[in-house]
Amino acid sequence: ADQMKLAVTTSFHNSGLAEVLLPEIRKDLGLEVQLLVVGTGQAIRLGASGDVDAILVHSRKAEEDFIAAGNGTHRTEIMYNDFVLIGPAADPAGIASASSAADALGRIAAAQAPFVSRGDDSGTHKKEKSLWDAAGVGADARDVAWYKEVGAGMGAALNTASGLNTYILSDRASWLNFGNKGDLALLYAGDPVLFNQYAYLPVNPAKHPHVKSDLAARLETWLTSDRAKALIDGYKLNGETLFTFNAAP
Amino acid sequence: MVNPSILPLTVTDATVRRRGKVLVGPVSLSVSPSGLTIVMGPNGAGKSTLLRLLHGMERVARGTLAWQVPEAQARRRQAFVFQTPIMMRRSALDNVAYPLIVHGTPRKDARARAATWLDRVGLADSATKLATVLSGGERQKLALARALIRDPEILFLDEPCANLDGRATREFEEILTAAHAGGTRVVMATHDIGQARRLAGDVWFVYRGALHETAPADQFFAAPRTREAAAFINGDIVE
Amino acid sequence: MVNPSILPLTVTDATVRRRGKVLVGPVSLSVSPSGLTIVMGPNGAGKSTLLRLLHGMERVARGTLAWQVPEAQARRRQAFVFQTPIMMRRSALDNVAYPLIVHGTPRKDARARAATWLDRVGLADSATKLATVLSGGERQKLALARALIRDPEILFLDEPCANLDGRATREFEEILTAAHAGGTRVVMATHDIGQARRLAGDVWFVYRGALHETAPADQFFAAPRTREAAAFINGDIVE
Amino acid sequence: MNEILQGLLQAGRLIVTLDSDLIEISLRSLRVTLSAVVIASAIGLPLGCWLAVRRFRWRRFVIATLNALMGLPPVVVGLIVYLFLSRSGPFGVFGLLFTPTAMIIAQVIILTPLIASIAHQAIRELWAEYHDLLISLNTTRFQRIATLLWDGRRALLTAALAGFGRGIGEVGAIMIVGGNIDNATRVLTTAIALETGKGNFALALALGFILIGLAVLVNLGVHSLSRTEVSDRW
Amino acid sequence: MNEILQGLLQAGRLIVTLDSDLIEISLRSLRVTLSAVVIASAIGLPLGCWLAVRRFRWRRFVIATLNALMGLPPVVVGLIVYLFLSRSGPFGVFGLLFTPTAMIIAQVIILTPLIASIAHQAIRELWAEYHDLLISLNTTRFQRIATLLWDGRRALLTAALAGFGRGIGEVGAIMIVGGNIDNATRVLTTAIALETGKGNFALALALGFILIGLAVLVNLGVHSLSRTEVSDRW
Ligand SMILES: Nc1ncnc2c1ncn2[C@@H]1O[C@H](COP(=O)(O)OP(=O)(O)OP(=O)(O)O)[C@@H](O)[C@H]1O
Ligand SMILES: Nc1ncnc2c1ncn2[C@@H]1O[C@H](COP(=O)(O)OP(=O)(O)OP(=O)(O)O)[C@@H](O)[C@H]1O
Ligand SMILES: [Mg+2]
Ligand SMILES: [Mg+2]
Repeated sequence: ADQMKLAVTTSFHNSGLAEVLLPEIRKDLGLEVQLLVVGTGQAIRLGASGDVDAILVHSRKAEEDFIAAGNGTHRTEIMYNDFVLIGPAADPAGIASASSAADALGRIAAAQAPFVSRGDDSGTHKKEKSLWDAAGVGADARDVAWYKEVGAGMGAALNTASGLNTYILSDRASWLNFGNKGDLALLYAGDPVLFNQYAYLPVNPAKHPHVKSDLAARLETWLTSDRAKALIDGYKLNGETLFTFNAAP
Repeated sequence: MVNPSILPLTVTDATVRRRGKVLVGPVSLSVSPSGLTIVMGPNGAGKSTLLRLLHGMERVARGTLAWQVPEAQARRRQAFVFQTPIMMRRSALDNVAYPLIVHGTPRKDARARAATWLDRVGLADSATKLATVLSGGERQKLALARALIRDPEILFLDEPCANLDGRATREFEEILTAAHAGGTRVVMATHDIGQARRLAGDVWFVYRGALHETAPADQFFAAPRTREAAAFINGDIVE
Repeated sequence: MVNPSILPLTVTDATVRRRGKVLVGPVSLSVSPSGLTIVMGPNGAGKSTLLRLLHGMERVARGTLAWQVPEAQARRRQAFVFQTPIMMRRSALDNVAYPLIVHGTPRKDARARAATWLDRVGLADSATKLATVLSGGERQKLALARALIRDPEILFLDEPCANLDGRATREFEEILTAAHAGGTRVVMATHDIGQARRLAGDVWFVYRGALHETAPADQFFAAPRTREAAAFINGDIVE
Repeated sequence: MNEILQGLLQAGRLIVTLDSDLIEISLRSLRVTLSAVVIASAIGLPLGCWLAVRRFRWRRFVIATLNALMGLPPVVVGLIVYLFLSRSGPFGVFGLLFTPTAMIIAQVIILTPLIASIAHQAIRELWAEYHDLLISLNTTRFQRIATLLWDGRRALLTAALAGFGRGIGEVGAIMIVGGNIDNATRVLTTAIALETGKGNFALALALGFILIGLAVLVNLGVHSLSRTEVSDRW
Repeated sequence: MNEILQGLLQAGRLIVTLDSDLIEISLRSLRVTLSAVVIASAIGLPLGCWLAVRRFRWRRFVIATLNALMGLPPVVVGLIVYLFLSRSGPFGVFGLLFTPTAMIIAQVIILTPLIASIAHQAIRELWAEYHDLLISLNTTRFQRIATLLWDGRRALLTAALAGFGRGIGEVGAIMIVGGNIDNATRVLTTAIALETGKGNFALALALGFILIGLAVLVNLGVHSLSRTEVSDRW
C-alpha cells in the first residue's frame, strides 16, 4: 500500500479518533497513514523540514505563518472539537456556575486556586493564554505560585493536574480518554470561544519535491468527504460526541 | 595463654578437589601443639594446597578438620604467609597494621606496633612506600611482619624466603626461631634443603597430592624411608 | 645468524627515577655479545629495576641505552622472565604459544612448538590447565618456556628459580647452559649463591641502586674487591 | 497503587494470549537495541581498550569526556540525529528518518560512550596485570588490544550488557528519530510513553514489566551462554 | 543543520549573559542529580561490593537482574514513583509529588542498580586479588566490604560518575514525578524536552550543550580532585 506521513498533535491522537479513521482510509484509498504524534511546534517544524507529507494541527496563527512561509500549499479546516475546564470535583473556585470561559478563569484567579498550564506553546496552551488575557489576567498576573506551567503534552499535564488536584484546560477528547482522572471532574464547557478548530495542511511540494503531494491530496479529499463526515460526527466516547465535521465540501 | 589452645588439629581423610580432579588427599594427620614442621615436595605436588587446606582456605570435598575449639575461634589464632605475597593498595605500614586494626586495636597503637615490626624485618625505610611498588624480597618481608604481628598460635608459611637475600634469610630464620621458641606452632613449605635442615623439627614430604612420608627431621634427612623422598633430597628425578 | 647482532649494548649514565627518588643509576656498562652474567645484591638494591632498564621497560630519566641496531629491532630479539611470572588467562599451552603467535607463526606450528617446550620444562601434564591455577613453581617453569620459545639473542631472568624444587632447578640450569652454549646472552638475577657460583661467567653486584662491583665470577667469589660484596657473600649485614 | 497490580495482571494476560501487537513491538525493541549494541560494542570495546593501553597527553580529558558523554541527554542525541537525517539535513536524501535504522543510529551514539567507558574501566586492571608481559613480548598496540579484548571478554560482556540495558529502556532519542509510528517504529518504550500520556497506567506498567522481564531474560541468557568458561573465575 | 550552529551560539549567549533562568534550572539539575548520586552510591557501592564478596545460590540471578535493572525504563520508574507518591498512593500524605524530592527518589531508583552493577564489576578484580588475604585474616564480611570500598575507591568513583552521567541526562522519570513545573521542578533535561516539543530546536540544543559541558566539568573536577593519590595507578 502507499504510505504517507502525517504529523498530528497529542490532543488529536489522544482522542482515539485516529484509530477509527486510519483503518477506513486504508480500506477506501489503499493508503497507510503513518502518524507522528508530537507537540504543535514540533509538528510544524516537521512539516517545514519536509519530513512529513502533511500536518493536522489546531493553532491558527502558527498555521497561517506556515502557509505564509511557503511551507504548505493551503490550509483546510476539517473539524472542531471543544476545550473544557477540568478541576477538583469539589470546585473550590466555583467555576461550574460561571457565565463564560473568561468568567470561569477569573474566578480561578480570584480564588487563587491552583491551575496547571500546558506551558508548551501548543495550540491548547495558546488558546488558554488568550482566555486568560480575555479574563483580564495578564501574563504578569499569572507569574504566581498557584499558576503552574508544566511544559508538557496534554496527557502529562493532565497527570500533573490529577496528581496536584488542580484546575486545567483540556480538549474534550483528551479528557474523556484520560485514564487517571483521580478527583478531577469536567466543570465548565460550552462557551463558543472554547471551540477548537483542526486544520489539514499539506506540505508544499515546490519547496520539498520529494513529498507525496498526490497522496496528501487524496487524503485531503477523503477527509473532506461525506464518508469522513459520517465517521467524525459519529465518533462517540462515553456516549459523547467529540468532533464536529466542518470542512467545506 | 589464658585461652585454651586451638591445637592439636586433627585432620581425617581430607580431600581437596577441583573440577573433579583430586589435588590433595585423602590426608589424615595431626598437628601437635608445638613443633616446627617443614613441608617439602616437588613443584605441583600440593604443598600450597595442603597448607591452605589446614588453614581452612580450601573447601574440603571429603573428610574433616577438627581444632580443639570451634572453627570460628580457631581461625582467629592462625596466620598465613602466602607463596605470592598479597599487597594491599596501601602503604607498607598500613599493610602491616591492617590485621591489628580489623581486630580492634586502636589505629595509633596498631601503627606503632606495625612500625616496630617493619623495623624487625628490615623494612623501616619503606614504611611509607605504597606496598605495591615494593621489590620481591621486600614483599616477602612485609608479609612475614603482617603474619606475625598478631602473635598467632599457629603460623603457616609457604616458601617465605624464595626471594630473600642471604642476610634477610638468616634474619628471617632468627625471627622464626624466636617465634617458635615463644610458643608459636610453625608449618612451613620450602624448597631450600639447607634451610629445612637448619629449621625442621619434623618433615612432611608431599608427593602427588598425598602425604608420602612424615618423619622427624634428622631421620628424614639421614635416612628417608621412601625412594621418592630420597630422590628428592638428592635433587634427582622423582618419578 | 644472518641478522647483525644486537649486542654489545652500551649503557651510559642511565638513571631510573620514581617520584623524584633515584631507584637505579647512574649506571654505565656494556653488555658483551656473549657470556652469562649473574646479578646479585641485597633485597631492594635495584636488581629488578636494572634488568628492566636494560630490557627497555623503564623510562630512563637520564642517560642512554645504545644497541647495535635500532631500538625497535633490538626489542624483538630479547626475552625477559619476570620475578613474579605473569600468567595470561589462557591455558598453559596458549601462554607459551603466545609469543610465537603474535610474531606471525601459524597457530598450529606455534602450539606444536609450545608443547615441545612445555615438555622440556616438565609441564607436559599441565598443558591444558588454565595458567592462573598453576602452582608457584609451575608458573616459573611456564615463564621460562615462554621466554625461550622465540630463541632470543639476549635473555634476562629475574630470580627464575625462586620457587623451583631441587630437581627443577637442576633442569633449569641445564636448559640455561644449553641456551647459553647455543649463543644466547644471559643476564640473570639470583639470590642463590650456590647457583651463582655454578653458572656465572661474570657477576654484577648491585648495591643501593648502583653497580657497586663487577668482576669475573671466579674473582668475585674468591676475592670481592668491596667490603659490601664480601659481606653479602657471607650473608652478613651489608650496611 | 492498585494500578501496579493491574499492570502485573495485564502483563500476564498480554503474555499468555501472545498478543500480536505486543510481540511485534517487543521484537522490534530487541532488534533495534541488539543491532545498536552490536555496533556500539564493535566501536566501544576496542576504544575502551585503546584508552587503557595508550598513554597520551589528553588521555585524562578524553576519559572525562567519555564519562560525561555517558550522560548525553537522549533527547539531544535524538535532535541532532534528527537534524542530520531530516529531509533538509545533509543525509536527508537517504530517507532514513522515522525508520528503525534511524533509531539504531541514535542508539549507537548513546551507547558507544557508555560501553567504551565501562570497557575502559574493566580492562584497566587486566592491562595493569598484562602490561609488563605484553610490552616485553614486543607486541604491537593492535595485538595488545586484541589480547585484552579476548582475555577480558567476560568483563567486556558486562559492558555490552550494560549497553543493552541502557538501550532497551531508552525512549527520548528514538521517540524523536523513530516517531513512534504504529506498525513501523513503535517499540516498547515509546509505547509505554504513549500509554502514560493517555493516563493508561496499568497498560504502561504492563509493558514496562514485560520490558524488564525481557531484559532479565537476555542477561540470564548471555550469562548462561558464557558460563562454561567461567567456572574458575566468578 | 543550521540549528546545531545556532544552538552552539545560543548556548554561548546564555552562558555569557548569565541567563538567570538557565542558572536556576542548571543548579536544580545539579542539586537533584548530585543528591541522587550520593544516595544511590551510599546504597549501590556497598551492594556491589557485597555481591562480589558474598557467594550464594542465587548470586548469578541477582547479578543478571541487577544488570537488567540498569535498563529499567525511566518512564516506568517514574510511573511507579508517581503511583506511590500520588495523593491516592501510600505516601501521598507527605505531599512529595512534583517536588525535587520526588525527582531525587525516582533518580535514586534508576541510579542504584547502575552504580551497584558497575561497582560490582570494578570490585570483582580487587576482590580476586585480596580474597586469600582477607579470608586468612579472618575479617568479617563487613570489614571486607569496607576494605574493598576503601582500597577500590578510585574505581568506585567511576561507578559514581557513571551514575552522575546517567542521572544528569535522564528525563523520562523526572518529567512524570517532577512535572516540569516552571520555577519549581524544571531541570535542564525537561526544559530540553519542552523546547523540542515546541519546535525550538536551537534552544533545545543550546541547553543540551550546556548540560554536556556541565557533565564534563563535574567529571574533570572529580578526576582532578582525586588526582593526588592517582599518580601510581593510572
Ligand atoms: N583449579 C585447579 N584446577 C586444576 N588444577 C589445579 C587447580 N589449582 C591447582 N591445581 C594444580 O594442583 C597442583 C598442586 O598445586 P600447589 O600449588 O599445591 O603445588 P605446590 O606443591 O605448592 O607447588 P610449588 O612448589 O610449585 O608451589 C598443581 O599441579 C596445580 O597445577
Ligand atoms: N614506584 C616506586 N616508588 C618508590 N620506590 C620504588 C618504586 N618502585 C620500586 N621502588 C623501590 O626501589 C627499590 C628497588 O627495587 P627492585 O625491585 O629493583 O629491587 P631488587 O633488587 O629486585 O630487590 P629483590 O631482591 O627484593 O627483588 C626497592 O626498594 C623498591 O621499594
Ligand atoms: Mg606452592
Ligand atoms: Mg627483584
